[in-house]
Amino acid sequence: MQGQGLLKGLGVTMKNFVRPVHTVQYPDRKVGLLGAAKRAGVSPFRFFADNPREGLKALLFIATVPERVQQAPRFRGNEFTWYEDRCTGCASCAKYCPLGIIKIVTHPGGIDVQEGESYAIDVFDIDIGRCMFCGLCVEACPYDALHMGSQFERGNYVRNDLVIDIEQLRSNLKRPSSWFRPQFEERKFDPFKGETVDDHYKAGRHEQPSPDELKERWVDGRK
Amino acid sequence: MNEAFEVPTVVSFAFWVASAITIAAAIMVVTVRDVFKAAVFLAGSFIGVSAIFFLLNAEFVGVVQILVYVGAVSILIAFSVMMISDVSHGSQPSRARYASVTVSALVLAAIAVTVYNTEWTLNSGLTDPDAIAGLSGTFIEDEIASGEGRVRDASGIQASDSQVVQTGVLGDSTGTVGALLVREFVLPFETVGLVIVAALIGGLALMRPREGEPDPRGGG
Amino acid sequence: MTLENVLLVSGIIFAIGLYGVLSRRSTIALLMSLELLFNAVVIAAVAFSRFTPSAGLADAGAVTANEVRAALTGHVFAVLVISVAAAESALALALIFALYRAKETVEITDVSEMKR
Amino acid sequence: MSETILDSSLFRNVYCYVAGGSEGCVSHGYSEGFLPAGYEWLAFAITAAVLAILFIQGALGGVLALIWGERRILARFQNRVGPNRWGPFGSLTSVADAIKTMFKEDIVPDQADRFLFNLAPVIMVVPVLMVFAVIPIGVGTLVADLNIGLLFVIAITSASGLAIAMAAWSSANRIAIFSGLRAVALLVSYEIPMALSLLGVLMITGTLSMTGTIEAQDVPFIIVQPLGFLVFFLAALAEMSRTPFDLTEAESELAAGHLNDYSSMKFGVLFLAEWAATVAGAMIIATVFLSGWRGFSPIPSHIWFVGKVVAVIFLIIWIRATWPRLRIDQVLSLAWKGLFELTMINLIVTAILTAAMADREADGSLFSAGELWIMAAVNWAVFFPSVYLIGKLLASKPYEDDSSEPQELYPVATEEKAFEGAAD
Repeated sequence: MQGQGLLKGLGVTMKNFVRPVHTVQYPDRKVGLLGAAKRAGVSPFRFFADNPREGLKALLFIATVPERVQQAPRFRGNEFTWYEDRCTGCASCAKYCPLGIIKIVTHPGGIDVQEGESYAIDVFDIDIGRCMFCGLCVEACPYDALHMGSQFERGNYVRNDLVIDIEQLRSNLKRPSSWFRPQFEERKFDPFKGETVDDHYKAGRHEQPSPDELKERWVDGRK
Repeated sequence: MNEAFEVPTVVSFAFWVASAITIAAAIMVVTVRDVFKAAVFLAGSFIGVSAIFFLLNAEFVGVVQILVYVGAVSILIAFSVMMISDVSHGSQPSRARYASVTVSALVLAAIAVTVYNTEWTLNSGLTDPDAIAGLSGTFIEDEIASGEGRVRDASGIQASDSQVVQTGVLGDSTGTVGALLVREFVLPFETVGLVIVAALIGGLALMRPREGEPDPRGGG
Repeated sequence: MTLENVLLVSGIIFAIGLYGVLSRRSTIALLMSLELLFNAVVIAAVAFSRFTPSAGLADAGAVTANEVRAALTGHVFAVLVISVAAAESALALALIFALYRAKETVEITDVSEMKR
Repeated sequence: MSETILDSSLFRNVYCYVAGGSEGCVSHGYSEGFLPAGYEWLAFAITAAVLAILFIQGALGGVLALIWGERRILARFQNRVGPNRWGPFGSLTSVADAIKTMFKEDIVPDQADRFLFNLAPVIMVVPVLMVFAVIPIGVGTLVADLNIGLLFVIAITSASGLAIAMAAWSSANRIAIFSGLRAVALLVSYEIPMALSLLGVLMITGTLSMTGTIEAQDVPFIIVQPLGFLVFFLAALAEMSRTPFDLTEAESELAAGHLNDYSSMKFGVLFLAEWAATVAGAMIIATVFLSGWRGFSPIPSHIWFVGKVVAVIFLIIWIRATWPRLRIDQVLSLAWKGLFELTMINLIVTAILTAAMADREADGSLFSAGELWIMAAVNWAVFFPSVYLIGKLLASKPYEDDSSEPQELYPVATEEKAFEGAAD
């Protein structure tokens, strides 16, 4: 019969109409009184009595409760986690960055200045505005000093604010993503539960060599 | 004078407004240079005319006027203006402009003289109460089926079960026009149908792609 | 609003349409003027229907239903004229299109083969 | 103050409340009003203004609700949530949009014909709002119970084609002109099946008045006139340029069609007219085919009417969520080769049935429910074979020439036959 396909199509859309929605309403969603009470863990009447203003808003379906999506631990967020104590300033990340958005300026520091085996870092800028989150910089880091972050809210009105400078890298919460970092996965580390890795010893597979080891490896060993 | 045929002041006022709009739009139709604009003014003029019909107790004709003229004819004209790009930059009046003004002014004068010098037999001169009721009141008809039944003023009569009190033909003209079209005027009605079919076929035949010409439906 | 006034309005529209028919060059504009002429006639027909009684009503004697209905003959004429005008305009537009396809013009002064 | 206009109860109530005393009001219990005798014309004007404002506001409210509802429902069809931030369930989103539209800059293109460009939105919106005047939204709740209501609706809505053509032409934009050409071809074509499909209903009811149409529906006409409903529904979809006939403003081809160069409130008015047309169309379908405000007694008639209108609108949105847009030649061939024939079949069958059963010549009475059920049975028996037949006819391609290759719209080079199409 002609037109069967049309009716079948209507059936398909109707099936989708009655299905629950997939949308998760970040950062918060509107709830009614029941939803708000359930969220607060009390009965609707108690909720209304305790907080009439919120209760009224909930009755009008304009009260909101925060809502987040559960993310994977390997999510590559856009604020990088950087352990200064592990970083030697080798600038491997800058070299490997396909877009060239990492800028590192160092001067020779530490011991044995003439040979330059260790550097003090002056500038470490990452231009997140152009970053494509490929993670090559993290893969390139020989000492596990740089990790992908886990946050994604960096909307702002000025493009220059998207450049992460060294101060921000130092002061950021240390919530590394476990992308390309098997040691975090083994530990079942999950940045979205609010855990942090503040201790740089726990962050890497390889330790930053001590100055003596460096000297042994790069200065004495080459003689 | 008969009260039943008196025109209320509101209706009279509305008539003058509608005629002013119609005439102004009609003047724009024949003078404006842009043909598309002329088509739009033509539609405005048609709407004014249909308002005049409504005021003349001819609702059916008024609605048919809107349906056919505004809904079809002026839209078709606008369509052809859009299709024929040539006319978009305007249509100049021909050289015979002054002669045309003279001729149409003479015709208008002749019409006006005739209209005001004729002794018209008017509805308001009617005296028969049954006739007045039949035109603009309520009436009862004896034998509805045949149309030959006697018409009587319904105001003083108690209608029996088989009789229906009808509105005068000027008050509710639609049904009566329909009855007239399929009874007395069935031959002209059918002829108009034939004319329309003939026009349709003629139009299609004119627009058919000729041999060797590309198909206007697209393709090669 | 009397019969004379309505007829005068109808006459004015007729005169305007006549001016358009005589003076316009574009065939489409010509067609529009023709429609104005039709409209003027239709107004007159409806006005007669509204203001003048049919012959059977004016004379003495019993009023029959057909005599009453005959008062609306003007309306019927109006409907018939409108229908014919619609058919006419459709055909005329087809002719204009054919003309445009053959001559690349719709100006009536450019199509004067008939003279020769 | 003709009797026809005074007949409608809403108008009469307001009019008599203001004027009182005059004939036609005393018999309805209004002995005196605000105004002294002799000021009937003022009362008339006041009544007209009050009702116009009321109904226009109602229509606008309905349109805003429809826009919000359509966005919500359409979102559900696509497993989304839809607008939900402003007000409860996002119900104030339309209001926010309207306010935003009002404060936009009003741009007129340089080459545009300013007169027509500014006039087009007005021409577009006025007929649609006039339609609301004749629709009974409850027992006795309508502005004017015209004795030619249905014909009035068909006639007055046909003006929208002119408005679209004006908007398209005056924009001096080729995309808009394409849209205008399509709109005119489409609207003129679909008016014919639309009017003819109502003819079957008219034969049964014997009246053009909306109230009379509702009173005749002891059985809803969607059951009695399935073919008429199908054709009218599709034609109405085309007339209000909804999916699948929305190629007037097919956004993937024509951007926004005739709306392209409009901005600010002119765009708002055009947009509003289109959506108001949807509301009006749904109301007419509910009135003519779903028996309008009729229903069971405990629920008031207005609720019944609104419920039916919402059902029709839901169906329209459902179709929008499902069916793809047709091409212009498919649309036109559907009108002329499909719907026209269907209405003819419907007309003939209904005429025969009406002639066979009619005994109302004498007293003008309506068909009883039993007679309507018989008609419904016959009509449904005709419905399936005729739809099947016409569908078969539409699907077949009698004009295709087997001897030659199928014509390609654009000669393009493919890997198999490089530039073959370009040669001929």
